[in-house]
Amino acid sequence: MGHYQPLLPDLILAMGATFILLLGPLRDSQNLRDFLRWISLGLVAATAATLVWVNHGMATPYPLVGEGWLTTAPLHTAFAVVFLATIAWTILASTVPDEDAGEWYSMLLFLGTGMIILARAANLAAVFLGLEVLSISLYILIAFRYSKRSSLRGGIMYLLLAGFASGFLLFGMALIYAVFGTLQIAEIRTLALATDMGPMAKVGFGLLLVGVGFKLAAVPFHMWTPEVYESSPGTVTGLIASSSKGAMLAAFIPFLFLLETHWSIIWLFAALSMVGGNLLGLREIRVKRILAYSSIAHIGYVLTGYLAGDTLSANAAFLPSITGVNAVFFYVVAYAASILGAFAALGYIQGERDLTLRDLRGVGRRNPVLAFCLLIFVWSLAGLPPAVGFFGKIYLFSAAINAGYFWLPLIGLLGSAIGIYYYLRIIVHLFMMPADASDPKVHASTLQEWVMLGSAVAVIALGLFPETIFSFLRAF
Amino acid sequence: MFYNNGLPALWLIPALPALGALIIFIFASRMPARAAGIIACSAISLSFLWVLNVGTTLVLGNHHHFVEHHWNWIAAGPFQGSASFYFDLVTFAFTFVVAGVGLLIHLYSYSYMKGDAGERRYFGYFNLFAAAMLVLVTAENAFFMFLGWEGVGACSFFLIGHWYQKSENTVAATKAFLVTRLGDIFLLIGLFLTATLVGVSFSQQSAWTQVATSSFIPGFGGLTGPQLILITGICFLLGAAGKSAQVPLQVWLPDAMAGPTPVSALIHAATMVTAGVYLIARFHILFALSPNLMLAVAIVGVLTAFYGATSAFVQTDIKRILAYSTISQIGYMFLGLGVGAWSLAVFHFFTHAFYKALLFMAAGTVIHSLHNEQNIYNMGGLRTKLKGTYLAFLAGAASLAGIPFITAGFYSKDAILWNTLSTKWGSPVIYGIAMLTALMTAIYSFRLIFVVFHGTPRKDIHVHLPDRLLTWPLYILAFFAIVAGFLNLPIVFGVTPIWEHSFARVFGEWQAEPLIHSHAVEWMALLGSGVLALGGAGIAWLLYSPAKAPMPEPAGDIATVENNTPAPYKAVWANFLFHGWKMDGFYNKTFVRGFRITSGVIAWIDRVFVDGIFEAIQAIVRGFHALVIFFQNGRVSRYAMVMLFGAVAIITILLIGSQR
Amino acid sequence: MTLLLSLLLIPLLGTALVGLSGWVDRNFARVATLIIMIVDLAVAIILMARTSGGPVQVIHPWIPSFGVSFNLYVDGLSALLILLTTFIGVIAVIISWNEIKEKVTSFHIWMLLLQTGILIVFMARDMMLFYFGWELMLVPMFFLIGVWGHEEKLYSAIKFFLFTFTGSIFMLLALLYVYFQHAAQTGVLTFDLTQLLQTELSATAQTWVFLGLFVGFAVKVPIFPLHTWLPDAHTQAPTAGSLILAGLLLKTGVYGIMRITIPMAPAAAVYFTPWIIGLALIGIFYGALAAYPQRDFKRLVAYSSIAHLGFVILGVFVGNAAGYQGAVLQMVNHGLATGALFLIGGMLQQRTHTRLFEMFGGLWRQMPVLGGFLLFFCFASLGIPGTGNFIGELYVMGGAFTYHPLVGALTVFGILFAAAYSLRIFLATMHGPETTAFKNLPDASPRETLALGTLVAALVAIGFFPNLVTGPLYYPPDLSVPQSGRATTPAMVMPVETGTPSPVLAPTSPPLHTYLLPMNSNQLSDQRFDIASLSPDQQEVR
Amino acid sequence: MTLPINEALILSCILFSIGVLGVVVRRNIIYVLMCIEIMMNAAGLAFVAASARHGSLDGQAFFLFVLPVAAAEVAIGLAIALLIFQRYKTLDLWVVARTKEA
Repeated sequence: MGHYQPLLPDLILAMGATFILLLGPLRDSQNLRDFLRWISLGLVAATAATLVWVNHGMATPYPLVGEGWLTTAPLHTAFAVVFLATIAWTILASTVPDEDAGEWYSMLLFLGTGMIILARAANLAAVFLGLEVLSISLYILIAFRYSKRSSLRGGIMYLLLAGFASGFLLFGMALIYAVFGTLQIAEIRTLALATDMGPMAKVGFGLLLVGVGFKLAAVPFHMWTPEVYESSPGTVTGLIASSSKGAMLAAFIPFLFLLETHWSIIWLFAALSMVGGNLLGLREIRVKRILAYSSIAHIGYVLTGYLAGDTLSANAAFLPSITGVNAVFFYVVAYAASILGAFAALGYIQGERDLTLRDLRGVGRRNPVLAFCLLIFVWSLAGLPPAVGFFGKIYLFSAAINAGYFWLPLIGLLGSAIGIYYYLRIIVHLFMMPADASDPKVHASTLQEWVMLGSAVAVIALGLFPETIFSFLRAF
Repeated sequence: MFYNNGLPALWLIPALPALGALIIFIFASRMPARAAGIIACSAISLSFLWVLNVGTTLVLGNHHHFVEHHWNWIAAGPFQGSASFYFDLVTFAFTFVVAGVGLLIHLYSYSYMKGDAGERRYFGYFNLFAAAMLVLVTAENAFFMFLGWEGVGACSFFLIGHWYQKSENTVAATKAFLVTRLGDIFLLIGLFLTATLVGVSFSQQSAWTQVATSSFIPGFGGLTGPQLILITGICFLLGAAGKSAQVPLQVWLPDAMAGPTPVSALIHAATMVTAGVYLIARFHILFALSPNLMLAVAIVGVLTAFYGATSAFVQTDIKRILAYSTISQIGYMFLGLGVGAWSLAVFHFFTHAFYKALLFMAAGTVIHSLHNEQNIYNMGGLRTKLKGTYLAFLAGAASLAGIPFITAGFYSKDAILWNTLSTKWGSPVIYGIAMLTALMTAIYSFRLIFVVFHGTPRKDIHVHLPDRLLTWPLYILAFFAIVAGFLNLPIVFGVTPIWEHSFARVFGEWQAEPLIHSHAVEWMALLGSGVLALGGAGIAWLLYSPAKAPMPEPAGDIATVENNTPAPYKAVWANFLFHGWKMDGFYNKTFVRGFRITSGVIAWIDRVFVDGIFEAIQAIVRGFHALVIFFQNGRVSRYAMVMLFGAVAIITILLIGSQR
Repeated sequence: MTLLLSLLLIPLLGTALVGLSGWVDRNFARVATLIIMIVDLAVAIILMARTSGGPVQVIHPWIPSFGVSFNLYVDGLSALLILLTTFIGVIAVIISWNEIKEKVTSFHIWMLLLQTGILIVFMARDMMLFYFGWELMLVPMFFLIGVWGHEEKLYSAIKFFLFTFTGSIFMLLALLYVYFQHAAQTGVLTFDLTQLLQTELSATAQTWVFLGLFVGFAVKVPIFPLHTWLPDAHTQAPTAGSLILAGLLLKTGVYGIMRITIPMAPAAAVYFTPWIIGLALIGIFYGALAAYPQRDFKRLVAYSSIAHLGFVILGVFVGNAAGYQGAVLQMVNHGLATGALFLIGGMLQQRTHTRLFEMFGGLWRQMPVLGGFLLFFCFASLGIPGTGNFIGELYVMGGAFTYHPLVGALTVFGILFAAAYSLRIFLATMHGPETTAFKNLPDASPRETLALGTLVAALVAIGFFPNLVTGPLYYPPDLSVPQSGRATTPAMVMPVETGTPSPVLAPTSPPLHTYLLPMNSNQLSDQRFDIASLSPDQQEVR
Repeated sequence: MTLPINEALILSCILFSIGVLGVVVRRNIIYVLMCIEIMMNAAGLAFVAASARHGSLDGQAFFLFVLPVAAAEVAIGLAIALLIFQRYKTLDLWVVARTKEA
């Protein structure tokens, strides 16, 4: 058993999820729902605690545990904790009908399981497994409100395209395996750096990148985002945008040796995403799609940071704090804090139809707390001080400049200047346009409002004291 | 505070009227309208008393000048101008006129402006003007002088536009301000040159002599000292021309008559317009160092004198006649400056201030009595109805015409004429033109007398008699217009010219000395100009005596002729003169219209092109947006196809791309 | 030093107070904001006095891993601009009293946040903090224009935001580049400007760094041709917004150029000087010419800002003491005079609901006091002596003249055009036949009179005692003013010896970088108030 | 008998390409799901072949993961497809994309 101790968190979460799934059909009552909610929260907390406990003091680089499945590297653990936090936040902030509570919370927990596996994967198979657990939970969550057509449409689109991308990923893995004969990423890394890569390996990694690019929604694999984001429940959209991508980003860290050979692909991903995402969002009027496009751009910023890499950057020696991955970690936290809140807030506003900018009018008047929170989140997404997104962007671009990339930050910043436009439009509609005759329908419980307010405050607080996030990282 | 080392403080001179203005402005809405006039008059009279105090101390103490330093006002690199005052004889002459004549006009205004809606405003600005003018003439350096220089310009603007609801007044005020400001620009350039070359303090000006001998001065692109002196002088000349309404910047003064008549008397006749004379007199060393410069000043002077006289000849508006005559008389002063007769130019300013202020105020009384009638052809026969005014006006006109031996104008003008003939900078040609102008001056002066005061009334209007405040200042000025000349009797009379003698202290060796020492020639010149003046009066009698028809014949009903009437006369030359040699129209067509068109074009460019650049960028970005959004059509297989292309592109790049 | 912190924290924490009081009663929000602003002004005055003994600095670690510290540094120049900021803050609150009728509380909260951002910009010595404040200014201003603005408010607000933000991108990149260069050279991670200035940059690097920083600041100034956001933003903003835009936000750009751009890349600054002087001259004439035919009161004033800021930039770049002092003077004066014109424009709009000149005319009869103020500020705007604007323009023109006589001469012509548009403002509203459209317009209220009267007093005070403004520039350690800027004896003419060039005048200025770099020595401060009297005695009798 | 590894890889490539092209050209949900299955199984084949080449069991073990995952995916896919058919009365993805909200 001791040998499998590091797998404990994953086991707790998966088994808890199954347990809740079984509890679900017991009774349709609010009490049960609340009970499940707190149970789930407890499970997430327990998982996080276990995670920290089992990894404590095992901070050697990429130690392989559980037959070389997972890594206990602090950065990855920290990522996993962050993702668990997003799950917990979603559990708190989400609205679900009483009768579906069991499925909902259990799927969220499965999602969390997939994330923490993916985030800590040290093995191609673990990457695949984590990714699929994550994806399959997401299919269900996206199509959760299956009485709505659009929900189904989004679910099937995500399912088909994700399956398509998984196919690429899987085939790429197969090719990599065929070349190197191992599934351990660390071994692959050693082998790949030792010799010149043949075309097959290159193609294999290329196909792997297709799968990664899809999950991250980097241009040109971004096409699914608007529809899927639009049709998912608000909180799920937040998770897709934040921690589902974040898990893939974390999983990609061991692959950063690819920068040697594949940097141009990542460069292109980054540049195209930053430009494309911001361009796409320019004249969109459906709010969730605006944020969907913006998330494409944000992945571009993150990839800019990734280009700086971990140890490969020229000046990294004197700048240990802002290696690319640290900046990425910061950004994932910052972005998650902002986008979760933003999508959740939009979820509360959403009526029957697609939520357009017009629907936002008057919200600032009727529900100032929610509008204020949304303002803060959008502010942060736009990368303006004092919200945390400001330093997130600064760190990423600093890392890139530090690594010798100049054009990419310039492109990114120019792109963000375009992007400012649609963020401003959201703010304009929230606060500066006269309300339509019909009242905007905002349904948020008191708990949810407090959760929102709390995250808004957190976004500002982190923006004022960005060092906190690094301190958190150092704590692992 | 009021006395330093037993000498009277200079700062009080401008400070008193400034204080008056301040009080009036701050409490304007809370004081009765009449109180403003009382405050203003008290302030200026105190100032005048103080000028007398300082002046007598200066003269009796036989001082060259007083300097009073207060604080460093402008201090930037080579540009140093302290808030300091300077008082010498020239200052005394000017302050005496500004405060003294100013006081009389203030008193006159007290009655003249009674019941005007803007009475408080009027007196506030009037006092402010006096303060600014006193700063101008008491400043120790050119930068501080510039404070007053611009201040009087601003006040002139305010007061010309006093009746602001009439658009013409507004236009006239703007014109006056902008044209003088054009001159001021050159003045500023001159000041910068002065500041960098020798420093702006008046006591430093003798350093120009060293500039004149330098062949190389760093920082000016190889210009030599004499060239720089010429440039500086031209700049000053243009600045002076703007302020003093000299050719080619004279066009604003006739229109400036739109203001209330006391304003015309004080600002546009006696004081502000002579600031140019003061400027050049102050910088006389600079000018004297360059013969070309002197010639330029003299030519500007004589041309303007001639211009003013010819234009005054055909005007129908009493104030415009006087305005052109002012232009002409200041031309004489410039002529005096141009021939090196600095003290005589100042002397002519001195006498001119009295008789021209007198003429304006008398004209004002006439206008006032006739209910704002300004067309001389609607007057006539006022000799009996306004007897006192007539006598005063007669004294002023005689002085303006230079009626020999008894008028101040004769002595001051003749001295300039004599210097034009006799000094090293003079020339017979200029002398000839100046003499011709003197003849015309006499003609138009007496034309006024005959048309306005003699004959029978042309229009039957009720004359309401002026009160004492409107007449007594006239008598005082009339007295000075006659006797002020005795301050400088010609040397051929066998007496010492007191004025010239005293001012020699200021102008020293730079004062031009007559090269002709023959008393006979001087007597001839003296008598000649006297004869011209009397002859002019005679000609005027021939042409304009009540028995004769007005000449030249006006085109239509002369009563309707106004300033902007295109062609009141049948004769082309008369119209040409009537419109001030059509220079107004020329400037309007070129500069004013040019400015309007340019600014319109720039605003258009800004709206269309400069903004357009950014609109275009926006359009391009939107175009790209349209391009990429085109693919977002929700069709899964299309999305998959894009992904496939992406995958193919990645593999292609990897297989053929170069490594880092 | 608590002084600096309290200066920042008073408006920042004041937002909470205002929020609370606004919740009770909207008028309380006004009163609370006014009190906060006045207290801040008082702190700024104390700070000003404290600065005369030397710069005041406070450093707290903020983000040590990134080399960012909470580094506030106030010397004479900063203190001056801080004083201007707090002063204009008070005026802005007073003037919004009647104008802002809805969302009163949030309006004042934004005002306080804006003030905080501006103060950070003027105080920050740490470049990341500076950038933080720089971006922080944007959002409140965006809200002020967007919520409380006039008919085209959204377009203008977004345009303002996009322009400034885009400009700041280049600034950020340049700053980061210098930061990493510095780190690479010294191994020290810091955003402290003092240390960053020690970075050795190659000529090429300097060029790019200069351009990046310059573009960032030039948008804000604004320098032709990056000015197109300005007329829209100024025109559409509420009165207080216009006042702060003109009075303060534009100044942050100039401040950045003075404080960061030129010292960071001195060689490049020298290289680009002729071009920038050209742009400044274009700005002067272009702004003035474009202003003249405008039909909209505030739009005209907005264009005039371009011209005035052209003077400022010219003064900064001519590279001598006169120009530098003139630039600072002009910054302050423009803030006061143009701000006041915007105030009056706003008051007219509040009374008549229009800003178009053709709707006005002859209003002086109905509002003599307001008309009198307008007259004063128009004349201040055209640079009449006796107001601070004259001194500023004179210094700048003198500086330009020293730089090159022809440039100086050309600059002088700018004031002619200034006269044209300034007079138009006054004449078109107050003069001429009285319009029948408006009856019984109220004259300036006591509150308005107080606000405008204060501005008049300030302008006149500067007009006669420019030392009030230029004096702080000489405070030790005299970071900013070139040596030739001290009050030295006026140009003297030496005896001429044959064969040698005349020593007459020689208006030489040191190369730009020698004096714009911070100097640590106090060697210059002894002769600070050495009075250039022309004679040793107060009165000289000969 | 030895497995001809290169040929097996080539075969898997061909299978993969068929799957990819199928996803790109088909509009019916069921067919698309099938094509995705083909892609995954092509990868599985490649894993098995590579496993044989390297003589390690990793690849084959991996394939054991792929199978249930693919099955789960298809299961959910079919469930959603069923619902879609209920609601849209079609399985044509383009029609689904075109249909307006309800």
